[in-house]
Amino acid sequence: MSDVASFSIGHTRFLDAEGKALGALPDFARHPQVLIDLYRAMVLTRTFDAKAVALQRTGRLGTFASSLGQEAVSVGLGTAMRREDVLLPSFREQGAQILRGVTMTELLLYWGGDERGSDFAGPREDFPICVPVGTQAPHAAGVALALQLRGEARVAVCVFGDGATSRGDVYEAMNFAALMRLPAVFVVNNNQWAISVPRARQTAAETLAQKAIAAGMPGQQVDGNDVIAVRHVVGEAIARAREGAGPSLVEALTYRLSDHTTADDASRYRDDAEVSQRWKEDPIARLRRYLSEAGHWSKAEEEALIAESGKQVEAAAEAYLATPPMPPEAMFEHLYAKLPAALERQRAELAEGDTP
Amino acid sequence: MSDVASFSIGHTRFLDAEGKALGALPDFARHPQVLIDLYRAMVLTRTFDAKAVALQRTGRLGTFASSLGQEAVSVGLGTAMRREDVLLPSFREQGAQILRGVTMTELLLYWGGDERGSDFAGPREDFPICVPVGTQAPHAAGVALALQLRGEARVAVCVFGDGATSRGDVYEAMNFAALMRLPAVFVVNNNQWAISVPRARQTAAETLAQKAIAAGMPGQQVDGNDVIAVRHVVGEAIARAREGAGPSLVEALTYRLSDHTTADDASRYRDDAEVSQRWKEDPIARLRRYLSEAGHWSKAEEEALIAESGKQVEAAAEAYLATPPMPPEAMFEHLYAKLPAALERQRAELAEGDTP
Amino acid sequence: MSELTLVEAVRLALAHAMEEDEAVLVLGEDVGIDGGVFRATDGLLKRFGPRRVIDTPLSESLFVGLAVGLGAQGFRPVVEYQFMGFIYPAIDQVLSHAGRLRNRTRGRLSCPMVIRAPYGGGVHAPEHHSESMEALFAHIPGIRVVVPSSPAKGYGLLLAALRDPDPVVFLEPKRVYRSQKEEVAGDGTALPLDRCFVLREGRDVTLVSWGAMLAETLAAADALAEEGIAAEVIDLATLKPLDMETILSSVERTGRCVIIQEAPLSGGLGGEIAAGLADRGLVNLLAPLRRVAGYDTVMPLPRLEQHYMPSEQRILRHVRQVLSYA
Amino acid sequence: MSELTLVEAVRLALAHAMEEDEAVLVLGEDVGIDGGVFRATDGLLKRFGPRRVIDTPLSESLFVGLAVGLGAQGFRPVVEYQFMGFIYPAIDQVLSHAGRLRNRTRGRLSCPMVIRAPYGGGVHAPEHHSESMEALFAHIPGIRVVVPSSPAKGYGLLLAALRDPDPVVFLEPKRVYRSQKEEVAGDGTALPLDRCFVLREGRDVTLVSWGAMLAETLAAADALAEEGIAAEVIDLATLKPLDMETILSSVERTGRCVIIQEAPLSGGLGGEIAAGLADRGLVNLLAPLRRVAGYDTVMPLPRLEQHYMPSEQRILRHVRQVLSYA
Ligand SMILES: Cc1ncc(C[n+]2csc(CCOP(=O)(O)OP(=O)(O)O)c2C)c(N)n1
Ligand SMILES: Cc1ncc(C[n+]2csc(CCOP(=O)(O)OP(=O)(O)O)c2C)c(N)n1
Ligand SMILES: [Mg+2]
Ligand SMILES: [Mg+2]
Repeated sequence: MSDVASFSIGHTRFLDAEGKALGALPDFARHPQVLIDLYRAMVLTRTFDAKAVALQRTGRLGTFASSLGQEAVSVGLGTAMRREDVLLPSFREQGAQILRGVTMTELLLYWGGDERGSDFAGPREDFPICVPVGTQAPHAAGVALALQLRGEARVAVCVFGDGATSRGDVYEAMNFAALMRLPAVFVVNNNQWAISVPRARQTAAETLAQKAIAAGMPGQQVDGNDVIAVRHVVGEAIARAREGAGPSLVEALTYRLSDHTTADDASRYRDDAEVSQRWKEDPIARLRRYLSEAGHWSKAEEEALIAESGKQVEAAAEAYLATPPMPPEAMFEHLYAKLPAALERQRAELAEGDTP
Repeated sequence: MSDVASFSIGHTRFLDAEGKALGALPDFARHPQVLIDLYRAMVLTRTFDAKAVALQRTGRLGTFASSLGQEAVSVGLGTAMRREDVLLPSFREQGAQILRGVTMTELLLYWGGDERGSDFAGPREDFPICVPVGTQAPHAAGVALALQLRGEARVAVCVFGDGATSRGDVYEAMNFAALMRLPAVFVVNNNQWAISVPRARQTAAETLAQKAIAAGMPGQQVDGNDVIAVRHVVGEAIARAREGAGPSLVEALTYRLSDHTTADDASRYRDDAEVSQRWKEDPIARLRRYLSEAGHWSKAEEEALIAESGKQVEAAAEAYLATPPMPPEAMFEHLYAKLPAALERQRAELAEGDTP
Repeated sequence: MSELTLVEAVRLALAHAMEEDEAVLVLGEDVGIDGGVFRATDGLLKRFGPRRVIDTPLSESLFVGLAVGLGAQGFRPVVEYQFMGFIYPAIDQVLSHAGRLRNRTRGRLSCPMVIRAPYGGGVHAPEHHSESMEALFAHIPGIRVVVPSSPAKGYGLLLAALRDPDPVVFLEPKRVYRSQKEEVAGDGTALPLDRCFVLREGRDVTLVSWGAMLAETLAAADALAEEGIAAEVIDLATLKPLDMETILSSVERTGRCVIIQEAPLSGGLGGEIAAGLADRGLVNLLAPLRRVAGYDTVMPLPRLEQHYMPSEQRILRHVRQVLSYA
Repeated sequence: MSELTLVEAVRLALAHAMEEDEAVLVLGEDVGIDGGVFRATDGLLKRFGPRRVIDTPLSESLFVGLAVGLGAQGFRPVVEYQFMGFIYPAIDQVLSHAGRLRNRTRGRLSCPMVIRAPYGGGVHAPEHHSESMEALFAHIPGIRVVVPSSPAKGYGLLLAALRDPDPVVFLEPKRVYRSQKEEVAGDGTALPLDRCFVLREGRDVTLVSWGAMLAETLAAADALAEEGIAAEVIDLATLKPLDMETILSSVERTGRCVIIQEAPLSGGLGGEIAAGLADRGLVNLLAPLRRVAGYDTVMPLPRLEQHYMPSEQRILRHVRQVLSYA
């Protein structure tokens, strides 16, 4: 038997769990302000998540999916993207969405059960939150094909979880993207859990990055709690895609420190001990340690940031709570470009409302 | 960046295109009779295919998919299986089906448009021909799970084409099989074409065997025109699965010498030159050369075999042509275990037939 | 004998079937240690072990295919889809294989299975969690589609489905999961499939519905009763095959019928019922056949969903119109 | 101006749309050099090049998802499914995304697309190649479902679909592909969507059908004409949204209606039509509403398929019964 093909999967990390640099940092990380901005974005994301959970607990928001502990993934990829790139998120990329101009009020409207939350005033071409797991991957291939056909130097960035890698349509999308050398980057937020199903019960594959091998494209792992590594690795993948070198898959290794959503109770299926262990990997604490050690971040700055983030989030929440629902007829408004005559009777029926 | 996982894909072949042994043959191949039986099975398959095509051309059979040039794949895997194993074929494994006891008359009934062609008198647990590409892969995982749960030393063998490897459900089935270490073997009949789509346009993956890496199971290539190699490699994969070592994927490299089906005209999309080149790889000629060189096969035996195969096929065709269709009511007979009362009116309506 | 919610009744029926038949397996996402996102399989892993309660990867198009293979091998898989909104990738296997295997092999192979999924709106769930697409399944040959309307119905019908030799799509209205408690014998007695249940007799008008909408339908019947109008209320229970006989004989007496469904109006199951009445029961009709249904729109997110779903008031409005025909 | 078959008319419409609008792309299995298994895209690759005529891998659940992304970016993808029997994996994307994108983003994003698939029986095709499952799509909000019955209808309706800003599922009856030739102007004139066509006027009974079954329906109308019975024949053309007005006004005149569909009876589109008539048109009905349809069975393989499909004789039997009511 002779070997006809061989492959390997690499792993990248710059800061260890204590926030110590393991070697030279990528260029962008040499500028303290860049790192500080990454830090601020992660803190804002965590502050937003906490507020959203609080709103849900008090009956003022629907089910919500926090990204607690995974801020480095969404912030890292969010800053690696250019404004003109297109984001196709799952439902845990609020960090990236906020960076791209989706307002926190819009995010709250969405989770509060109002379609206007997906009518982003900012990134008009970004896709809305995608609840059916993995079904945004084919959209990303389609968007990337459109960008390629128009010869634009733009990239479609698609994010999904470890569980999503078991979906056939995610595989089909990656296979097609690689075949056509599309300008796309697929990022797996491997937070180790798909609700109650641990990573090890999702697939026998040693890594999720190797899912790329079946599609015939590069795949690699990155420490998803090291925002510098995420931004660097995803940034390189985006750059390759932008240059026409084709798509790739990045597996970001992180951990879901929260329940799956506010509707979930993780204590049913995992040990608190495991969770506390994982808190030691907290991406925010990690970068804060690095910045303080390097003298770029003070206690005062920290307190100011906490206060400022809180203010922003509160303002967004108030704007959300102050937004009245759409009129019922809105459900017919954007159903088709122009409402077919056949549906006028139904709209009239709706207008009659509950008059018996 | 450090490597965290690496993989390689092997390729196996024993006889070259001229029928020369490239080295020591596997044990089973030391017995001439075994090789002669393989040879006879391939010739019978080719004879059957030719007859089926002729019946279609003369309006006595529906669309038919010949396995011309791919006989070593189906015969190789068919002989590698045990009677108690379960075959889940695509629509080009007549070679394996015949070996397992599906009668040629049943195969003709199926392609002739009669459901009774899937009511195999022989291998009662084998799955019928599967037309929706790749959809039998999940069934194979289910059958293998059943065998595992009952603790039986049996294996589910699933066969599909190169095109099928682009189907998400095939990936999902392999991923699940590997996760559960199911007793299953997936065989890709890579005949280089999916109707008009060449292998290179199906995926950017260097090999189809590497699709296994995404699922976390072993994958390897075999020369699909070398029946000895196919039987050996698939046999080893089946043995591993039987011992509880889990599933694997075998990519058999062969070529579709015929049109896709009798409804296809391959001259629209591929050169005759390519096809004639590939005739030099003909698995039947290859084994015949080896056998004659070794003095195990004579011209007289060849002529006898041709005559005998022809007789068998003719007899099967006559039996098929002599089989009257089922009565129309048959469409209600096995719809449910017991026909629901609600459907009695429809059966009565059918009984009225065309009386205006 | 105790008061149970629908989700408890489902759990009880599953446990009973697994107890009485070794061949029954439960598969799905989070059905194991988590007990399912609605807790319908809570405790089953502990009681029957990981060989019979299997947490699957996130592969919806796979599950029904797995069940086809398991069923052909003599098992009775119960596949849980977490929400109906995620069952669609499985339609291919239901249509192309599960509903056909017995027929296409002339009975040589068959694949008993129960495909469970919570469905419907009214619980302020996220996007894609509240649709009612039962009609897609009710058009597929070779299967059964069953929808329970209460805890007792849920227990009896699910047991029947679990013992049925053919594939059954069993859709559980999540609005009913915990909204009402009912006496459930829990003694292993199944309810018959393939027939409707007359929940209330009445001579003036026939109200036909299924699943969660029976709450509003019965409330409307109560309101009518106070006005001296006796509405007969029929619970479809088995949507496919459809027991038209029960509906026909009711309308033969009442001469009027209003069908209530949560699903979008067009192409919904209400059309099939009305069509059956308009053919075989036309001579008895004293008034137009009216359907009160969800609109042909995308199911709105929670802020507007109550405007989408037929309300007691909307039902009453249409019943009154139907009664207004002399 | 020339006599064309339906498959030629489809090809002509595709070419015209690609000519007039750069944004139109064709994707699918074997649509390129092979020109599609029915040759509907024959010559398009040569004429418009591989950037606009794209052979896809064998990934049915992908195509509509791709089209959603392309559509959101301003393209107008035309996705060909080789046979309707292989379209089912795409229902998830049609239902969860294609039909919803515009509404869920309040018009910010939309995804015009045409999803083409040959469908129906009667051509002795292999297993899984002859089913008629149009009703599954006709129940999905936010999309259109269109079925041409002839070459001219095919050309005009497909052009309209290709210019429509919303997703259209365009199902082509393969029994009609080459069975008849018809004058097709081919001048880029589209036919209106969202309305039925009255193919023949008549005062005695209304026959409603769509797609391939119009052949048997018109043949039945001819036979009736010889007996002096004038049947009005309506071609649905657009199945969703459904133009009930045309059907209602016809039945208002005839008082009798027979609906003919090839699909299985239960849950088929005929039910929706009958239900609309039984509500808004009941007062005009002189006889029961009858549906002549395929049976609720698995579509038989070719040896029995002709017994499954409604024949002219079967249609006549039911029309006569409907006419027998005084
Ligand atoms: C297709 C589909 N199946 C099931 C669900 C229910 N569900 C929501 S999130 C989730 C787990 C997803 O896990 P993963 O992909 O790892 O993403 P994570 O939630 O961990 O970020 C499931 C099963 C869904 N939303 N979509
Ligand atoms: C799901 C599905 N899509 C499309 C088809 C139509 N079709 C039949 S065979 C075929 C090509 C299959 O190629 P491959 O998997 O390589 O198998 P081969 O025919 O070469 O043996 C296609 C597209 C089908 N039968 N099923
Ligand atoms: Mg996860
Ligand atoms: Mg092939």
